[in-house]
Amino acid sequence: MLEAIGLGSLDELFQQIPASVRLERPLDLPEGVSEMEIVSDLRQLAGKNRHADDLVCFAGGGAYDHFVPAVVWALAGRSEFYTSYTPYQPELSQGVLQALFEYQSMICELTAMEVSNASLYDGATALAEAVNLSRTSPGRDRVLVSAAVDPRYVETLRTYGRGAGYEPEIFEVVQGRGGSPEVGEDVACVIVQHPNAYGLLEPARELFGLAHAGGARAIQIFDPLSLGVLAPPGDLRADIAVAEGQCLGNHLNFGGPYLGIIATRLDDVRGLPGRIVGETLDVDGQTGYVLTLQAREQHIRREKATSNICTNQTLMAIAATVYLAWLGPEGLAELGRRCVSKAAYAAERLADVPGVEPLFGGEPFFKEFPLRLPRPASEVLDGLIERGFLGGVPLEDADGHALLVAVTERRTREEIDGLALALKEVLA
Amino acid sequence: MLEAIGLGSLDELFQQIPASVRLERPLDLPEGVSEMEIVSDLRQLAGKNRHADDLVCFAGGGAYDHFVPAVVWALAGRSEFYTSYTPYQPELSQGVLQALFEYQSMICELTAMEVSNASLYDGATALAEAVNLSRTSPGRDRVLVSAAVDPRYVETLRTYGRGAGYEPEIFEVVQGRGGSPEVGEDVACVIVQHPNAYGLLEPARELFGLAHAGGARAIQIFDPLSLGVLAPPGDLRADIAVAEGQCLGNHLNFGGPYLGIIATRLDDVRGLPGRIVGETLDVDGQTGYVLTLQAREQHIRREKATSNICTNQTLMAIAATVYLAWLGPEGLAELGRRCVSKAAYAAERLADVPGVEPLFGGEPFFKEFPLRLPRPASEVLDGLIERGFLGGVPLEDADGHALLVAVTERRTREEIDGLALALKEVLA
Amino acid sequence: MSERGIGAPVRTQDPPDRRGTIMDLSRPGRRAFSLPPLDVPEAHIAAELAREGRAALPEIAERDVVSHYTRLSQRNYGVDTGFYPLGSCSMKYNPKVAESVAQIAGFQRLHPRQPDSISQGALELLWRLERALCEITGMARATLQPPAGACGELTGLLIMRAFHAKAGSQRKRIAIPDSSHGTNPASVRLAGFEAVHVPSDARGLVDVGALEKLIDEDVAGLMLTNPNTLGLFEEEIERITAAVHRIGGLVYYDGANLNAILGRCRPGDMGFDIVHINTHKTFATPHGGGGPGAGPVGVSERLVPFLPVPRVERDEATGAFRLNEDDPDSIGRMHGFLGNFGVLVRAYAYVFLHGREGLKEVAERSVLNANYLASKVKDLFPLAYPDGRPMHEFVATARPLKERTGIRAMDIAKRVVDLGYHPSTVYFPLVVEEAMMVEPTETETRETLDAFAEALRRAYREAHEDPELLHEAPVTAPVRRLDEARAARHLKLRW
Amino acid sequence: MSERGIGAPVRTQDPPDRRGTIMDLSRPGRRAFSLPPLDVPEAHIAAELAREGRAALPEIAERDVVSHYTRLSQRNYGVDTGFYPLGSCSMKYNPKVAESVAQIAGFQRLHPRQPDSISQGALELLWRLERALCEITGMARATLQPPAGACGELTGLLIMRAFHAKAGSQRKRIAIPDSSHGTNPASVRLAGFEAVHVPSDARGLVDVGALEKLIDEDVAGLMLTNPNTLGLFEEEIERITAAVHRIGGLVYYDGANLNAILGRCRPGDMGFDIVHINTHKTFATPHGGGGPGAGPVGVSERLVPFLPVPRVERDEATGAFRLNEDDPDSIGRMHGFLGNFGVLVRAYAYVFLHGREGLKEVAERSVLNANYLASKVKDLFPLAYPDGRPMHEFVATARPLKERTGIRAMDIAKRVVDLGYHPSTVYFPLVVEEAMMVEPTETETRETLDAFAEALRRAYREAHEDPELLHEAPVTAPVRRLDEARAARHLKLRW
Ligand SMILES: Cc1ncc(COP(=O)(O)O)c(C=O)c1O
Ligand SMILES: Cc1ncc(COP(=O)(O)O)c(C=O)c1O
Repeated sequence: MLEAIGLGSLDELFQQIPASVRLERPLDLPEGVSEMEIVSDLRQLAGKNRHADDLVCFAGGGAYDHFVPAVVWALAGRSEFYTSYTPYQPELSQGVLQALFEYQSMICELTAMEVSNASLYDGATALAEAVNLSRTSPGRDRVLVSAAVDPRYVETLRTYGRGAGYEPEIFEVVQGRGGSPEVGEDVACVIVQHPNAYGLLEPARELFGLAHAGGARAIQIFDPLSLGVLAPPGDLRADIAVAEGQCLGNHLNFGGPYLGIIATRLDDVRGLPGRIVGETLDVDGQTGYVLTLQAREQHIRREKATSNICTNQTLMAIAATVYLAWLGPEGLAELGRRCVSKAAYAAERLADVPGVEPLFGGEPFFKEFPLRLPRPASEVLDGLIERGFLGGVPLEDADGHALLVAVTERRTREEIDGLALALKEVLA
Repeated sequence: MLEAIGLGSLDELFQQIPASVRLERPLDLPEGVSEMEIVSDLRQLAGKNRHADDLVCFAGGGAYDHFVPAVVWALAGRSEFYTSYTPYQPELSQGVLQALFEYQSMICELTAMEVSNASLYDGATALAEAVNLSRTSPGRDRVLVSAAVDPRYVETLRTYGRGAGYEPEIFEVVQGRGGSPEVGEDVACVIVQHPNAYGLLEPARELFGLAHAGGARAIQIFDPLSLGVLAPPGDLRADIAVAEGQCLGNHLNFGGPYLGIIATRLDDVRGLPGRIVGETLDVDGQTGYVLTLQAREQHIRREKATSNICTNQTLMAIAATVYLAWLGPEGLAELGRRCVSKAAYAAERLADVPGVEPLFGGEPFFKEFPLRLPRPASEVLDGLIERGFLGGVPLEDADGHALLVAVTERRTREEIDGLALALKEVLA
Repeated sequence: MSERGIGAPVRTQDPPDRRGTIMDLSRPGRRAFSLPPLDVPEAHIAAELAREGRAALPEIAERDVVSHYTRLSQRNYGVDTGFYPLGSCSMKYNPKVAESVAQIAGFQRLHPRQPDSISQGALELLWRLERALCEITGMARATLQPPAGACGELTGLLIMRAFHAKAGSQRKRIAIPDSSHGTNPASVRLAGFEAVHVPSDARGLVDVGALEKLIDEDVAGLMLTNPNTLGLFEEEIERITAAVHRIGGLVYYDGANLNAILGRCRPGDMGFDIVHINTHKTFATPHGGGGPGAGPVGVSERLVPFLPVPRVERDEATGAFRLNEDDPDSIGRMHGFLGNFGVLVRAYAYVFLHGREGLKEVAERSVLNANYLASKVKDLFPLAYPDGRPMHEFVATARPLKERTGIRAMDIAKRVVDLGYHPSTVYFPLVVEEAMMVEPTETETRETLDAFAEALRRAYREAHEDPELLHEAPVTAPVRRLDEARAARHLKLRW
Repeated sequence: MSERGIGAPVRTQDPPDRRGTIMDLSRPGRRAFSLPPLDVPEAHIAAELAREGRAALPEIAERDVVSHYTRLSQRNYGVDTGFYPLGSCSMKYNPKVAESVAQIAGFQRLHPRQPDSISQGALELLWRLERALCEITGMARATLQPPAGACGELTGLLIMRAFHAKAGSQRKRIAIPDSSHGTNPASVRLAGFEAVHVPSDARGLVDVGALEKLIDEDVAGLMLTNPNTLGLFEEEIERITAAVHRIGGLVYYDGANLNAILGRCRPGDMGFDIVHINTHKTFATPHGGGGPGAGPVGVSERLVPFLPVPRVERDEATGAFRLNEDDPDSIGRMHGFLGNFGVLVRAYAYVFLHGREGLKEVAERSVLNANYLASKVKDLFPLAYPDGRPMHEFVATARPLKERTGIRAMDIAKRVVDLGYHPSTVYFPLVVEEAMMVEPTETETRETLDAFAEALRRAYREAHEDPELLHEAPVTAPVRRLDEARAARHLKLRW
């Protein structure tokens, strides 16, 4: 092939690179290896981890051990989906496009919101995008955040805010929830997580009422799998709803790839970040799908785009679509009831352990709840790991003597009883 | 739907079943379970097994821990392949048909034989079919089998022989190989395994020469992955070549599904059992593939068919095809050399262990070799398992004090040294 | 746009760089494989044993291996693509969870010759599955070794042979209905018997009178499916089995049609002595493009000693499982190892997912679907035996259509391809002219049945109005009608 | 048969029972999900918090879920289907082994908030990958947190901002070339800067003179890809980076085109201070239909303190790894957890599979392929900047063709679909009229390049001889040309 283009050596192909910047030595990397070797290298690394198949997982705090049915990755894992690019050539991308259209539709159904995009990176960055979407009226710049919002989300907001020009302001909560944000004319949005970072249910209607009374947008961070039993963001009158969609058929994956969900009102569609799929017709009048409203996006609008996002989390959105099709309305409701019942049972059993008590009072929760421990949570967790349990995630409250315990539909009574027993042993 | 067919109840659909044979009680089975439960049930069962990811596997004796590259099941596992039926409607089955055509072609290349079918159940049953194929001349009925043929194959032959009307006759070997079968006019075939059940290389040309001199067919049981380095059955002048194709990209699977390979001379094609794919043209003159020579098969020829086989091991043949495409000619040769070198090294290291010696003399072998142990092999194996090694398979020779050790390309020097050390400890 | 056809990927050529067989893509020096560096001294095979030259396998990079077989797969229709009503095949949906559990390392990576002590989970699985299959079929014990139904038949027939031999008799013949599946007579021959053909009566059932006359003490047994190959339940089954027992014979149940009666009745209760099961039909293990399957064989108490070895046994005292490698009366080994274990894992998953009620619903739904679909097409394609109520499948005939228009069942099948579906079985059973044997299975929706019925009806109309459409069909498949005669005449079985 | 087109599955309708969205298949009462029996007392949500009514998700059996999405997948073209020469996207083959290792439970089932002590393997993987990426790019440390390139850009720009702030300066502007990718200016805005556009010269390279004039001490830095968006190497790169450094600015390397220079030269050695990498381009992690990706960002020594937290740190004494959750100068967190870990596992597999020589060969082969393909088509589709030697991709133009025939780059692209291929990027970069940006990647064979060149040449000929073919195209895809204007006018964004 070199000959065919009239060259004598590969080096000639790289002649434009000035000698002064050429790398004249091999990269300081190991030599390439065979497939067999890379597999055993990675098996070895994986073997140094404990994981949710080998420990009973009560950890949550933004990522949950919900069941992933086999259909999800049997389908989302088909190579026509996962080896394709962003559907810029719609005629060859109807599979991805239609799946995303279905995703958008299901997110709307789930949230009772009017419009969804086709995914963002994850829950935390989706929140940052929601804030940008809310900060469009001049003079309305401030961002109020409940103290019961996941600290990781707040930290992410703080980072993004440095560029966007805001500093998230925290408003206090009482016994882990509620609070009374003062929503003045300079406030762009009020952010509430419901269920919140303690797992507790918020008086979301009231908080959103305060936001609206002050003319600000209400942003809710929701848990998609709570929406079989909890009133959805649309019914609570949230203006923008964002979520971490990992729970919808995506694996724990040590934190990613996850799925950023954002949904809002139709009024705001032109402010939405990221890709949106729309239905249309082909020249024969047959239904088809395309990326639409691209004038919002960076590749058309450049510095005026609503966001810089380009590559998103399409495959996770497809997985979520398959998962929701598998779950259906009854499944969603039943799964929600399971979480509620199992978490309630676990809270009771764990609070029976001597020295353990609820972090706050008897606030309602969904699938996760906070406990106060007589010893630092991180120590206790180590003891639980020795006994085969990933017992929760530590909270910074109560000087680190607090533990957040998540109970999904996967956890059995036996496992919950086992955790209570192990906790008793560890604390004995 | 019942209404649409004018029925009032499901029971009416089953009215033809005489009351006297109706099952009037529920089946004595557990109630159905959810996907979550079946997964944890099966995980639990699987957890009671040790396996070749968790022990270093030197077991062979007909099933081998060769490396299965990721491409194999990424492709053979595509649902269009695995959820389809036998390609009776060729227009909708070109994928399976062409893959099988490629399989047949590759088996011919591998073995230097002229024709291959599209798979049989496994190596042992392929041998039984080969014997049937050889027993077509009236008066030539006897079946001579080397004593160094895998006992499982011989047992299978014995079973099939009860129906077909022969009793396999074993001819003795000397120091684990060779022998001198007396091939009279009543002998249909002489069966030699090369490499044999001890892993040793046979004087196959000579043995087949004896068969041919007596007018019998020479049947070779071969190891597909030996054929990068060993002369292929066709070159050795075998008339029928059969093999266990598990090693070609199929998992160990506790013994199945595996792949029965059979290849022979074109002369014998009408006697071949099972499906055969042929190339042809469609009405537009475009190349396509169909099942051909179906007049040999049970669904056309019924009691006159060459075999009763219907469902075969197509998917395993597709996996083997992908594997061989991945391996290529260089890979086949290199992999063979690896086996030879690693097995030679292992034989040396293990024979150095005090009390251990080669079962026979210095006979050449491919990837497997037999050792004589100072203690019963099954005891020794248990000790090795405790140390993380599946050390081989026991042989009945030497009063059960013999061990067959297989060394594939996957085994590292470190693992081999580790086995030698463990063996030393166990025997100490 | 004119509607050429619907559903199937339309016939089209691959671009030049993706055309042909994998060998056509081969170029010297390319490769996909990789191996670690050799870490031991190099050893060699003696020259006289060594291969000369090399095997001409394709030389090709991984990227092209993947693209080639991905494209091939797309030229194939599977259950996951859509409706697949092949009669006698029970092409139901294969649950994905069964695929995923079969891939657990603790099953997939087990060596068949590893000691029983470290295979307890696998042996327990086989034990439990055996118990469940025995309960479902009404048998005492079972072997899970046969890798497919045909091998199960041979196993059963060899058991018959051993049973009679043990009793000192050398019976030579096996009775089979004229509508039986080809594997039945073929297995009969392989087992060293001769087949005696039992005629059907006008209702499509075994002519019991004829049977009673036909069989004598040289008959080792009878093979039967029930519902039979016409999808009809043998109502006189007890008379049939009694007749065979009366002459000292055994009755074999070909389980291909077991789907229809799960939890409703059991071969054992009908008097059958031996039963094979096609897990790749009844228990939804995928067909794999033609295999692998599994053909477990259950037997009644008196035949247990003859079952193949190895058998899984449970020590009642310790609860431990072990493989019993020999038993004096056993017919011996039917497979190199334990049969298609990986398939049996899937069957286990299916059986226990469904459980007692679920399996019964499978039967009910499959029979309902077949009857519903039959009701929607039988005015045009009459049932071969209109008096009987079909069970899980029905056999219709295109004979009247052919007589009127010349359009054959095969043409209908090919047109159905263009209309978006896999056609039914055609020309089986051989006793029915222009047979169309339709088995919708329980996993299909009413919408699918309606749409398929409409496809058949449309093809029927077109046979009258635009027969060219049917003669030309398929035009939307990857290839058009293939010349099978040419394939047999100009044998090209390899590149 | 007339050759309508080759390669792509031909446009066809699904049969009625498989048509429409998943919601069209919904029927009351159907379900796929299953749950174990409830084994604890039932608890409830207080009524005032509870959902009224239910979410109208589809009700559908698993069998139909599977068939629906299987069919959808078949309406999609991926790298596994064939050639996918989208410029700027590096649509190379994604090794299957990387997929399989990412599915090991010890990676896939790790909870992001589990203690470091039980995540040592995962942290070590991230650490090793970080070291490797730093070596490849010539950077000191890197964050693996950004989930895609655009987020990497924002990360880099926020680091610039923090760097200047730390030095007490509030620079407001970022220089970017006019040919830059849309994410660059968008990120500039999100980071609170204004974009200053740097013109290209006649050779398609940065006009260095203009740049030098344009930038002053209000400019925080410059963003650049090299090879640039036109596929050309910025030969004066050292002058460029020096100029920016001279005014106290930082230089950002957009790594979308890193593929071209792997092992041949390094952004760090050219004077870049910050580099992002698109693992889903250069390191073959699959694009997933648009994501997920990963956009690690490397920085030079002086910028290390500003990198996001958490960072993986290694205790030199014990060799243990831990997450450092805060650092006073850090810009903070860019992602809820550690970024797209599962993607990074794949990138790790790719980098270490290839190793030092392999990565260099990737660059060489990708540049060779692009040059070879360019040489085969540039007589018909001239290079936008014919004087430069393209690297891993080239930008050609259909302008002459359009002037002569009215056929546009878009028409060529659609005709290429009918000829069996995914077309190249068109209309990017915006600075080139009728741009066709072709990136063949290193994993494609000469046969593919030849065949694709021939497809372009054929389309060119047809533009003259049979332009209808191009206007009508595609006719073999699942749909024909779609009305994008209508989609935007009659917004239908959900069912
Ligand atoms: C009635 C009947 N019997 C036996 C068989 C043979 O079963 P297998 O294909 O599993 O060998 C079949 C398979 O099609 C069948 O339909
Ligand atoms: C030149 C260039 N820069 C940046 C990006 C953005 O990267 P990502 O899509 O990963 O966010 C792209 C992606 O297309 C690109 O081509």
